[in-house]
Amino acid sequence: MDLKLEVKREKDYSYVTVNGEIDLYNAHKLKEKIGQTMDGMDSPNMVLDLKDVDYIDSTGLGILIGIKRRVSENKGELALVLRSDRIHKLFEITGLINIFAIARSSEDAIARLSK
Amino acid sequence: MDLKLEVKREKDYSYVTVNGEIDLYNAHKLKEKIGQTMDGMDSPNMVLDLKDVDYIDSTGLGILIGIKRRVSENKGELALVLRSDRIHKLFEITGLINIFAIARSSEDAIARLSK
Amino acid sequence: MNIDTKAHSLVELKIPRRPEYLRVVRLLVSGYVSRFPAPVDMVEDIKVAVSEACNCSMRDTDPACAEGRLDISCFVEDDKLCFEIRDENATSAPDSSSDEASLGLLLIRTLMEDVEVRSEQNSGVVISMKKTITSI
Amino acid sequence: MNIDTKAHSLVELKIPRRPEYLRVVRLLVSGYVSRFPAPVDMVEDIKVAVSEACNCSMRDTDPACAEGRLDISCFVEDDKLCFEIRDENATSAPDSSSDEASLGLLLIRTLMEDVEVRSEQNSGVVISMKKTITSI
Ligand SMILES: Nc1ncnc2c1ncn2[C@@H]1O[C@H](COP(=O)(O)OP(=O)(O)O)[C@@H](O)[C@H]1O
Ligand SMILES: Nc1ncnc2c1ncn2[C@@H]1O[C@H](COP(=O)(O)OP(=O)(O)O)[C@@H](O)[C@H]1O
Repeated sequence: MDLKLEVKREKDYSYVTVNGEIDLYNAHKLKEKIGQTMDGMDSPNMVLDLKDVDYIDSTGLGILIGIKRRVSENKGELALVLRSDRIHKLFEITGLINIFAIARSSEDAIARLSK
Repeated sequence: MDLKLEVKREKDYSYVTVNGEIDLYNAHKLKEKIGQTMDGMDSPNMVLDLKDVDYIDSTGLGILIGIKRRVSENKGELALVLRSDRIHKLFEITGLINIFAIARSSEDAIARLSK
Repeated sequence: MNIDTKAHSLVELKIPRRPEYLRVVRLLVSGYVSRFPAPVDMVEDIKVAVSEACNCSMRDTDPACAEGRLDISCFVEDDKLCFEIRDENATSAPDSSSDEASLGLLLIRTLMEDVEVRSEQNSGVVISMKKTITSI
Repeated sequence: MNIDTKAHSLVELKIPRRPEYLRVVRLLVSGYVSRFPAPVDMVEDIKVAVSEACNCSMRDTDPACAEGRLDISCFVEDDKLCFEIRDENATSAPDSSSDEASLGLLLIRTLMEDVEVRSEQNSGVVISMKKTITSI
């Protein structure tokens, strides 16, 4: 359940898969690794796949907001893959559902970028 | 993970499957239900299938000793199905491995009764 | 299981005020709540809220307080599950100026009932919250 | 994670001295130990031993003590994980006359190191035990 990150670079986007729990203990790791990924990206677009994230807290949500900001500064698009109802609920409560492009599958998320 | 019990009566034996955790909190339930089962048995033989027991403590082990005693008083045979290495370890430490007929599968356990 | 009085139901956890203990808090709280037995969604709501209350004081990185401890109490009163998170070293209510901190407080206030933040003389800051028990 | 001093690593749990809280104890202990990170088998050994130490005082059904509380402390000292289970209401060492009680003590002594049972004046009976940390 520790935080795990996997990055695949495609021509038009990077696909980042996150696994485990994102909380105050390890969110800084997520931030650093995504920062590094963005430094080496060909395209400014990113899919962040959170479908195997079991838990996310306010620190994790804050970091997602920061990532969204950086991607936008680079004139890129960000799409999230979310599947758990629990995590969806947290996005609803915090209003983040209106800020992020959210998809239920990788295909959907990729499709949203290329629009 | 709560304790669950299922009883099947065959002609030559009763087959009792236990699920969940057996500890000081619920072991008395196991004792009662097995007691009731024994009262209504045609044959004094019993297979106690513990392969889906995740945890057993000294109270549970004590109750198994009591069941073994009652089955023997009724001139029956008792066989246990155990699969978890963890639970096997507890039977080794306590020496109960020498007291019980232990099998790794239902077929094996039933075969041991009919000997 | 019977719904019980405070004395019969009180579970207290004291941990170092450090984020590596957050997961232990969440495990304890899930175990405590699921005992009633509560619906999974209620267990998850409470887990999030208590964990966020811990965040409030763990996020504050004042080095003078870095060695402090956090007390988490869980108990039943009337038909409610009650949780109190006490930071004995804190002197002021949690800061909500960052994105993270304000999201955390918003989650607590939305997921729980009767949320209160109290500064208590000589015993730090307490965040208390309740949730009506709905059995499955 | 660094292997830490007692003050940095101390986690304390206080529960009603009743068997329905055993599962909460096991969850807490598993969470605490797996953090190091420890091999699964070590986590399980410690879970069994701490749970049996709680059994020792929960099994004693003296109605005068039925309302008591149990304190479980977990901390690190040198290269060992240490656990202390304190029953403040107990006046004598755990009884080992029944099958169950003697099996329980045998499990504790086999699975753990430096097992001690101490009666302390005015603060009940403490079972303490340690386990050398072997990382995965
Ligand atoms: N071994 C145990 N230790 C602690 N709590 C348990 C244990 N087994 C079950 N529980 C909890 O007790 C609650 C009731 O479980 P259940 O098996 O229905 O027992 P009861 O018959 O006492 O209501 C459940 O929420 C369950 O999580
Ligand atoms: N979110 C978390 N909260 C608390 N403990 C955690 C968390 N994530 C991981 N751990 C625990 O910390 C230990 C180390 O995890 P790891 O992800 O390898 O982090 P680190 O890089 O700090 O060593 C593991 O045993 C794991 O169980």
